[in-house]
Formats: sequence, structure tokens, C-alpha cells
Amino acid sequence: MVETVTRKRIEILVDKPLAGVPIRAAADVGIAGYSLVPVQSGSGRHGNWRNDRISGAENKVLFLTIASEDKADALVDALAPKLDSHSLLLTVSDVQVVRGERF
Amino acid sequence: MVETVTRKRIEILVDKPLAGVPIRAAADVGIAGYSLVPVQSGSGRHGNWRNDRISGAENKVLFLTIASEDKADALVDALAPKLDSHSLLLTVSDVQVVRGERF
Amino acid sequence: MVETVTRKRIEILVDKPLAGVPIRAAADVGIAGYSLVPVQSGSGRHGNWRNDRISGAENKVLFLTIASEDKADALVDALAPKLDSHSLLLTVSDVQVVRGERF
Amino acid sequence: MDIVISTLTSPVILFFILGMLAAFARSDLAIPEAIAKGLSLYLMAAIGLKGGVAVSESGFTPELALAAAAGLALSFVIPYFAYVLLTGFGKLDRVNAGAVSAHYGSVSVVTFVTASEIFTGQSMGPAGYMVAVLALMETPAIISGLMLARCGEKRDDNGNGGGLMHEVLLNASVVLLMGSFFIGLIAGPTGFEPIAPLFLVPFTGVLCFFLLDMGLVAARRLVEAKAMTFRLTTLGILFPIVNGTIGTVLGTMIGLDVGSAAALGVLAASASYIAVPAAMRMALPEADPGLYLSMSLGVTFPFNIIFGIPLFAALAQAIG
Amino acid sequence: MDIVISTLTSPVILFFILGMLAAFARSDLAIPEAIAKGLSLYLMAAIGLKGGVAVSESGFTPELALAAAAGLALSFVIPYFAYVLLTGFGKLDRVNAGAVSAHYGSVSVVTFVTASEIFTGQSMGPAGYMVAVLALMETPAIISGLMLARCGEKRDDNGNGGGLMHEVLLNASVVLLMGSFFIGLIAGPTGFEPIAPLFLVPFTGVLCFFLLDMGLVAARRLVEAKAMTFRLTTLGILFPIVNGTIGTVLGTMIGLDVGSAAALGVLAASASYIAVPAAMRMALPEADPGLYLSMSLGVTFPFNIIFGIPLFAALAQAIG
Amino acid sequence: MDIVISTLTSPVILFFILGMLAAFARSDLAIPEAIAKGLSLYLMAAIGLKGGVAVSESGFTPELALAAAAGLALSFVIPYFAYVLLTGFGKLDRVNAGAVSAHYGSVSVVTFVTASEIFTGQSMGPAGYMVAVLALMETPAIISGLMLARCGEKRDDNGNGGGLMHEVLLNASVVLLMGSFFIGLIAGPTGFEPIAPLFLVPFTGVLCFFLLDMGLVAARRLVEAKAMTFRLTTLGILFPIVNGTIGTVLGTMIGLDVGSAAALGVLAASASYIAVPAAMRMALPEADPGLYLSMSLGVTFPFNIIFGIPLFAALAQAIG
Ligand SMILES: Nc1ncnc2c1ncn2[C@@H]1O[C@H](COP(=O)(O)O)[C@@H](O)[C@H]1O
Ligand SMILES: Nc1ncnc2c1ncn2[C@@H]1O[C@H](COP(=O)(O)O)[C@@H](O)[C@H]1O
Ligand SMILES: Nc1ncnc2c1ncn2[C@@H]1O[C@H](COP(=O)(O)O)[C@@H](O)[C@H]1O
Ligand code: NA
Ligand code: NA
Ligand code: NA
Repeated sequence: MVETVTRKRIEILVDKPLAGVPIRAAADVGIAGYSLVPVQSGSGRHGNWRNDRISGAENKVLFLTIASEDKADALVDALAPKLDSHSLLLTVSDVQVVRGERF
Repeated sequence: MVETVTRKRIEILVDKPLAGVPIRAAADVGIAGYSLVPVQSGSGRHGNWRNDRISGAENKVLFLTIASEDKADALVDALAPKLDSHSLLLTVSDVQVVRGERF
Repeated sequence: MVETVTRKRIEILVDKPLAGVPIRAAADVGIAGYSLVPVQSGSGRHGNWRNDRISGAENKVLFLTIASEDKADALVDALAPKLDSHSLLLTVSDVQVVRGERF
Repeated sequence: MDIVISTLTSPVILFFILGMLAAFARSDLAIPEAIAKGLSLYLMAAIGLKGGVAVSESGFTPELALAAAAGLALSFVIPYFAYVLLTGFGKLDRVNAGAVSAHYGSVSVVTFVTASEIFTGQSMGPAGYMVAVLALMETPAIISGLMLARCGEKRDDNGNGGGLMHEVLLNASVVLLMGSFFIGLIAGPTGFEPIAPLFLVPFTGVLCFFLLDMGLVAARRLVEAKAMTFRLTTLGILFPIVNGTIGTVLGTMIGLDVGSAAALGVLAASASYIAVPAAMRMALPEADPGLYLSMSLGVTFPFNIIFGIPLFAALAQAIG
Repeated sequence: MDIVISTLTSPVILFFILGMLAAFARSDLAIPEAIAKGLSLYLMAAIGLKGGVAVSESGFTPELALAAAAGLALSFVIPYFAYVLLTGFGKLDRVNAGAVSAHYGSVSVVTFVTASEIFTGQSMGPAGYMVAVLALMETPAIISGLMLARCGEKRDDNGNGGGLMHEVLLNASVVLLMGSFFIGLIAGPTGFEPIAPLFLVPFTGVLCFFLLDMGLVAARRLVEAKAMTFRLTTLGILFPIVNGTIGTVLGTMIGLDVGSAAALGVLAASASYIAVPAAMRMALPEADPGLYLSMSLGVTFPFNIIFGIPLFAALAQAIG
Repeated sequence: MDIVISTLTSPVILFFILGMLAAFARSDLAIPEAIAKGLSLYLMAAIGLKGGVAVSESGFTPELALAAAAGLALSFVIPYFAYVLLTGFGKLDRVNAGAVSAHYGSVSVVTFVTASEIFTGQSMGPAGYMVAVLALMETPAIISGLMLARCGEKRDDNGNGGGLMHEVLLNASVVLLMGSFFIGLIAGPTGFEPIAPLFLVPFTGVLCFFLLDMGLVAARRLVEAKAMTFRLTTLGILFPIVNGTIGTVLGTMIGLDVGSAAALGVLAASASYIAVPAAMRMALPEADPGLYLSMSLGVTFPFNIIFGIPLFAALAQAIG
């Protein structure tokens, strides 16, 4: 059986025009790999939104990265003060990966 | 270091025309926030499907919400009887969030 | 309260032209159900990519499946030798599901 | 005979056949979803406008009222007839039979558009008001189908009863068809002139492109169909023949011109694969979507495009 | 009066109204996002080319320079005027008022395109160089709005200051408008001829289709608006009236022809809902996007399309 | 010289240059993916139809058979020549060299379409059957490239050998090109007439729009290229010059008209960036896609559009 190790999966829901914020923050703490997953619509305290609006200002995207615990902690610390002002939705969970040295 | 608390991440794969079912069920148990993520194709016991069909009747979408354990349990209970008849695929997992009082 | 059991959630980021690799591997170990989630862009050691390129050769997709621990282990074992050559990004995590016998 | 040959060698039909062949050969040819949706909105806006402009010239005639009444009646009644065969010969349970039957009472916009193109090429173009008839026929069948599926049963209330009626009456295709029909009516021929270069001139070409996609989708549906049986396939061919004949005869009896009578036949013969499947998925989640989509999209749609359209044209000419 | 009636019965406006009605009735009619974006790129390329070809024939005139200067000035200054009313009467805080004010200094491409169509139908089509003025007016307001929002405050440096200026100056619509303007200028009437069948002939029809979508989007925005107050709605109507009047008068004073003066009025009256919202979301993440999108897209855009355009045309004719 | 200037000032090329400049300046201008795919399907259907209609008029001639044979031979042989330079001068390993070489044996549809447009503007439009030659040249190179990449090595069986052949022979562009070629052949000029307003009239304009996107994509590719070296860039320019010269001379030798000989040159010079990359990703996952896409899309494609097309036209005229 292949050996696996535990890493962190960080998921951040962010407005498309602000996607640079988590990307830069991740780069600053040494996380170079990430993927952006499209989101189609949603609802929250500020009402509903959906992607087919003319202006892309409210479109959202899911920033997804796998990182070591240290880097994940550093990223959460870096973004914590911006969660409210930039209305980011950030979650962290444990995942098993095969090639742990990559992250 | 920023403090994080554990919340539930609920993921429900649902047919687009039936997306209202988890949305209403979530609202009923007090979960107002959710996001819908597009899904492109898939395969299961009923065969293959993919999104580029003329009729949207079989298109699927991923309903995603972060909620407290209580609300998550209530949502699972509310949807359990419909899992088969509405062919929902529901999973629940633990995630860490920063502003726990939001969920 | 509805009873839930633990299953594995396997997420594999894969190039679209290579999506058949995890699909076939999953079928070989007895996993018939999966979903493909679109991914829009990303960055890694090989630089940036985004989906709106003319050639679809670099587009990526997220292969997502829920499976029992046994089948999940078998799938990870089957794919482990291809992670590097096919540049797959594979993660495994625990999720709770309601109808455990389905997976 | 002439119309059969000229139908089968027109680019419109040839593109449809190309799509089917490509899908049967499992080619990866595919039209992006957004493009297919955009083209179908274009086709609906264009025929709505054209119909409205035509009625603005001809005025509201008694034929219009008669055709509308006939269309409504067909849409309401056809599901009952279909239901009997689906539960009997087809061996479906009540819920699935009700869901399928609604599709056959309702209509397919693209089948109508293709028929109009081909009839116009044969100098028997249907009257402008047939677009309104098309829009009217979309929804009554949904009500019949639901009543059949749920008859005698306590409603499994999803809390979306009102939502469903709303969805059904204001679904995208009805709104766009009727909306552009009224815009055509208000704008008239002079108002239409500046937009004709988009909505009239390239119409046939767009239809080719769209039918290429329909061919791909229909054939893939057929190839991947898991739920289809020989009996259901038979019904998927029998329904359009019977319904189309009834529609054409009825149209001729109420005094419609040859083209409009044949078009009423085509509408009766056609089965919905957009509005009704979505409504059924919402209202009858227990019904198997693979079943009704395979029948309407995989069997009946290609049958109508290739055989049904020339058939009802010939019938209307023979009895008209 | 004539222009009001002919505006309201032209298919272009009727499709916009159809879209609004469909959204108010909560129909699920929707144009796929990719199609809407594609159409808006088409509209920008087409008017850019047309403007460039026109200027290649007329040459660079003093009116061009004057109109450009007037446009730049309006775009810079309007936010200051709007800011005062937004913080005072509108009761917004500094950041939100700054963000909203930038939208009103900038411009809406589709409002300009619709006005051009309607003015041309009234034989008062604006001069070709007005496309360049349109492009020039997009960005100065962003600078004014940001200065207002941040005045006296230590910059919350996101580390994207340079990124923002870059984004603003090279945003898609400015690049495409100016790019195709220069292509039109280089190609001239003979170079334009082979591509006119795409960029000229079906233009009005495409605009119909696009306005259908804009109607849907604007009305949905209005229906779902949570942040809107009566006072802000009032400002959303007052701003275009005042700014449009100023623009039209200024245009007439500097000697523009009637159509161009009215077009300058329309530009001043219009509010951005593409370039500016994205820039504000980046630069002022604390500001509420629901607020500025509801005002510019939900209130001001429909007001301009239905009332503003004929209003400024009539004004320009009266004083011109 | 004339053809160089008229090429560089035609809107088709100017839009391509605009796209490249916008991407170099890192503007966010972008054509939605679905639109770009839709346009490329349109271009393929249109040239297929046009070629088929032309052959339906001219009949099958010996030139057709000769051109087809020449095209097949070029597609098979070019990868061997390219492989030698790629492993030698280019310093690539066997797998990457094999993958890249397949791209140069195969063809680029858009390069061919652009050349046809420009040649037609110079009254030297290629013969209709060249579309069939284009379709035939897409796939043989894939086989050569794979043989080179895997020579002497035990196949790393992904279990998709059959899948690959299938994918390669029935890939979307081959099916659509050949399919619409046959539809044009069957329909002939009269059958084509009703769809010409879509497939013929706006063609040049659509090509402009598409080349705008290609410019954006090619330049972004170049900007972000990590794997490119000076040596590989040199080869990306040398290959089209050498292959295009061979193709033009071969075409002239087998007796093709000037336009068709130049078109054969363009086909030989062009490198695939759709069918072959997808096939290589499947068949040779170890090869670096950044490498072959940067060379074919980032270097060779722009070179051909701006310099190659007028070059081979001039050569064909000189020796024809
Ligand atoms: N740590 C990571 N987390 C999430 N996605 C990643 C990560 N690393 C790489 N990726 C994705 O995988 C793609 C290829 O990675 P690479 O092979 O490292 O260039 C990237 O473009 C990203 O989309
Ligand atoms: N609990 C949640 N779970 C998942 N997504 C959420 C949740 N709350 C908010 N969202 C998403 O975040 C967006 C903005 O949230 P809000 O700022 O609360 O309006 C919503 O429109 C949803 O797409
Ligand atoms: N084990 C699974 N993991 C992920 N997605 C699944 C799984 N099983 C089914 N699905 C998805 O759910 C859809 C319907 O499943 P089924 O009802 O089994 O045909 C499939 O087409 C997949 O998209
Ligand atoms: Na019917
Ligand atoms: Na303005
Ligand atoms: Na080549």
C-alpha cells in the first residue's frame, strides 16, 4: 500500500475581482499551487447572486489549495483580518495525499 | 494565531431542476447561506450524463453549505427521506472556520 | 436522527484529455459512480493555465468520487505510479454519508 | 415523393443526419452548451417576430381562433390517449406513464421550425399565427400529465405546487415566443425591417447549425439509453404517426390552409424535450428522466424531422 | 413627442421592456453568460470600427478635440457633484459614496449604442468620433471616485495599487473600443466593406437580443436589491437628468452637431456597470457592490434607455 | 510586396495584431471559451460547405487526387524531418521531440482559412478541394509522431490505444470538415443558396473576431511560456519556412494552380494546436504540453499569419 500523509485543504469563496487577494497571500506564505473552481450562484446575508450578471463584479470563485499545516496556518493568519472587509468564506480541512513533499 | 472552530461542510449533488429542494430544506432549518457549484458530467447506476444536453432536466449542481453541527444534523434529517426519490448524493465532513458565530 | 457512516471522498485534479485515466482506474477497482467538476484556472510548478485557451489540451477537471475505504485504497494504489507522469493531484478525506451501502 | 427527396437532400436535414452519424460513431464533436442555448433563443425570437409581423398584416382571423382552440384541445387530450398505451402496451407504472404522456401532448419548437422551413420551400408555408398556437400548446399537456401521474394519490407535497405552475406558465420558451410575437405585432413590417438582417436572413443557416447539435444530442441519448425497451421505442414512433395524423386532419377540417394544417399535425406529432422534462423533474422526481428524454429526444424527434414532416405535408396536400 | 413614440415602439426598446417584464414576473428566461459577453464584445467592436471608418473619411476635426476634452472633463467632474448628493441627501458613508460616484462619471456602452441607433433612425446620428469620446470617458471617473472614497485616509494598501491602474487603463472595453476604432481608421471604407456583413448589417438585431438580456438583468437586480432606499432610487433618476442636461448643453455650446451633442448628453447621463464595478470591487472591497450595481444597472440604465435617450435628443434639437 | 502590405492592413490581420498587443500589455480582454469554440465550429462548417459546393461544380479532377496524395505524404513525412532537428539542434528528448514533430506535420485550420481569405482577395483563391486536403492532413502526422516518440520502447499501455486511434480519426474537426464538405457536395449551389447568408456572407467578419481571440491566446502563451528556449523559438520559425517552401514547390510541381499550390504550402507550414495537442496529451502524458503549445500556438501560428501567408503566395506566383 502506498503511504499517505495528512495535509490541509483550504477552500476560499471569493469575489472574482478579488481573487488576487488569496492568490497573493498564498504566494507570500510560500504556497505556489492553487486552482480556481467556478461557482454559479449562491445566497447569504447580502442576498442572492448569480453568475449571469452583466457586470462580473459580484461573480464568485472557489480558491482551492492543498498545503502543509504550517503554510495553511500562515495563510489563515494572513487572511483573517480581511475575511470581513473582503467577504471571504474560508474553510480548512484535513486531507490525505500521496506525495507529501510536494506541498 | 487566529482561533478556528469546527463546523460541518455539507455537499449535496442534485439535479438542477430540483435544486430548490436542498435550498428550501436548508432555509427551514435556519441555514441561509449556500453556494451552487456547477458539475459537468458524471456516471452512476443510472448511466452517464453530461451538461451539454439540450434539455436541462438532467443537469446537476453541487449544493455546498457550511453550518453548525446542529443545523447540519437537522438538514440531514430533513433530507434523508428524499435521498432516494430525488436521487440526492449527500456528504458531510468536518471543516475549520475562523468566524464560527457566522454559521 | 438518521444514521451516517464514514466513507472516503477522493478528489483528483486531472487534465481533461486524461480524464479517462481516473475513470478507468475507478471502474477497475469497482467504483462506478463519479462526477466531474469544471476547474477554471490554476497555477503550479509548471506555471499558470486557464480554461479559455483554444486548445483544450491543458484544461483541467476535478474528478470526484465517494467510495468505501477499501475501494478508495485500491484506487489510490492503482493511480500512485501515474501521479507524476500524468501530473494528477490526488487527495482523500473522510466524509459522512447516509446510505453507506451505496458506496 | 418529391417532398421526401427534397427534404432529405436539404442542408438543414443533412446537418441533422451528420450530427446523428457523428454521435453514433462516438466522435467528440460537440456544440458548447451556451451556444446551443443561444441559438435556440435566437430561433424562438425569430419565429415569434416573423409570426407577429405576419399577423400584423393579416389581422386576427377566425382561423387563428380555431387553430388556437384546436391546439389547446390537442395538448390537453393527447396525454390521456398516450397514457393508456404507455401503461398497457408500454408496461410503465402510473408515474412514469404520466410523465411521458405530458411530453407527447406538448410540442417541440425545433420540429415546428424545421417543418416551417421545409413547407416554405414547398410554397406551403404555414400562417403566421401558428407560432401563437405553438406557444399555447406547450403547457396544457403538463397539467394533464400531472393529473394522470397523481390520480387518486395524496399529493407528495414538495412545497412547490405554486412554484411549478409559475414555472410552467412563465417558462423561458413561452415568454420568448409570445413576447417576440407581440413585438412583431407592434412593430409590423416597417419596424421589422432594420432587424430582419439578423432575424430573417441567416435563419436557415442557424437552423442547420442547431440541427447539427440536435442530431448529436438525440443520437447520444439513444446510444446511452439504459431504460429503453422495444415496446417503448415502438410507441415513440407510433405516437407521432397517430397524433400527427389526427392533427393534420383536424386542421384541415377546421378550414386551415394546407401548410397550417400540416403544421398543426407536426405540432401534435412532436414531443417536448425542454419545458416538459424540466417541469417533470420538478413535479415528479420519482419518474425516470432517462425514460422520457430517450423517448422524446432519442426516438420521436429524429422520426419527425426525417419522416414525420414530409408525411404530414403529403397528407395535408392529399386531403386539403 | 415623435421621438418618444418611435423610441417606445422600436423593437430595440420593446425587447428591453420584454426582458424587464419577464424578470419582474420571475420567468426563468436567461441568456447564457457567454453569449451575453460575446454579444457585448461584438457591439463594442462594431461601433469602434464604424467610428474609425467615419473618422477616416472626415479626418480629425477641431470638434473631435473639443468633444474629447469635454468628455474627459465631465468624467472627472461628475463624481464630485454626485458625491455631495450621495453623502448628503443619500446618507451614504464616504467609501460607498465614492464608489457610487465613480459609476456616474463613467459611461455605459450599451446606452450609447442604443442612443446612436435611435438617433440614426431620426436622421441625427452622432459623429464617428463620439466612439473615441466614449472610450475616453470610461476611466477618469474611477480616479475621482477613488480620491473621494479615500480622502484624508491612510491607504489600505492591498498591494494592488499598480494592478488597479493597469486594470483600469487596459480594461477590456477600452482596449476593444480603441483597438477597433484604429482598425477602422486604418482600413477605411474599402477595407471595411468585406466585414460589413457582420459588423454593420445585423447590428440592430444583435442590439435587440442584447437589450433583452439587459432588461432581464436590470429588473432582477431591482427585484433582489436589498440595499436600496427611496433616497438612493431618487438619486438614480436625478443624476442622469442633471448630468445629461449638462452634457447636452455643453456639447451644443462647443459647437457639436445636434446628434453628437445629444450623444454627449447620453454619455454624461449614463452610468457604468461593467468596468467601474469591477474596479471598485478591487479597490474598495469594503463598499457594498449591491448598492452601486442596483443604482447604475437597476435604476439609471432603464431610465436612460426608456426616457433619457428621447429626452436628450429633444433637448439637443430644441437648443441646437 | 503588394501582398505583404495589403495583408498587413486587412482588418483580419489587424484584429489578430490587436489581440496580440492586448495580451502583451496584459489587458484582461478575453473572448468567452464557448464563443471561441462556437466560432471555430462555424469556420469549419463554412469552409467545408464552400469546398463541397465548389467540387460539386468542378467535379472530381486529377488535381484533387494529386493534391490529396501530396498532402498525405507531407503530413506523414514532415514529422521525421522535424524530429531530427528537434532532438539535435533543439536538444529535446525523444518523447518531447516526437510530440512536437506531430504538430508540424499536421495543420492549422485557421491558418488555412486566413490564407484562403487573403488569397481570394488577391484573385488567387485556392480550389475547393483543398478543404478535403486540409482534413486529410490532420491525422497522419499523429501516427508518425507517436512512432518517433515510442520507437524502440515497450509501449506504456494506458489501455487506450484503441481509444486514441478512434479519437484521432473521428476528432471533431475532421468530422465537421468532411461532413460539411459532403453536405456541400450533395446540396450543390442551389441547395447552398438559402444558407449562404449565414455561411458565406458574414464569413470574413467572423474570421476577424476569431483572430482577435487567437491573437490573445497566442501572445498569452508566449508571455507565460516557461519551457521555451531560444533554440526552440528558432525552430518554430524555421519549420514553417522550410515546410511551406517544400509544400509550395511540391504543389506547383504536381500542376496545381497558383492559389492551391500556395495553400498547400500554408498547410505544410502550419502546425496543429487543437487536434494534435489533445491527442498527445492522451497518448504521451509524459511530454510537456507547455512545450508543444508554446511552439505551435505561440511562435509558428503568428509567424504564419503575418509573414508565412504572403511569403508562400509570393513564392507560388514566382514559380507558378
Ligand atoms: N497545492 C495545490 N493546490 C491546489 N491545486 C494545485 C496545487 N498545486 C498544483 N495545483 C493545480 O495543478 C495544476 C498543475 O500543477 P503543476 O503540475 O504543479 O504545475 C496547477 O495549475 C493547479 O491548477
Ligand atoms: N454558510 C455558507 N455556506 C456556503 N456558502 C455561503 C455560506 N454563506 C455565504 N455563502 C456564500 O457567500 C456569499 C456571500 O455571503 P454573504 O456575504 O453572507 O451574503 C453567498 O452568496 C454564498 O454564495
Ligand atoms: N460514488 C459517487 N461519487 C461521486 N458522484 C457520484 C457517485 N455516484 C453517483 N454520483 C453522481 O450522481 C449521479 C447520479 O448517480 P446514479 O443515481 O447512481 O446514476 C451520477 O451521474 C454522478 O454524477
Ligand atoms: Na405533441
Ligand atoms: Na456618465
Ligand atoms: Na504542417
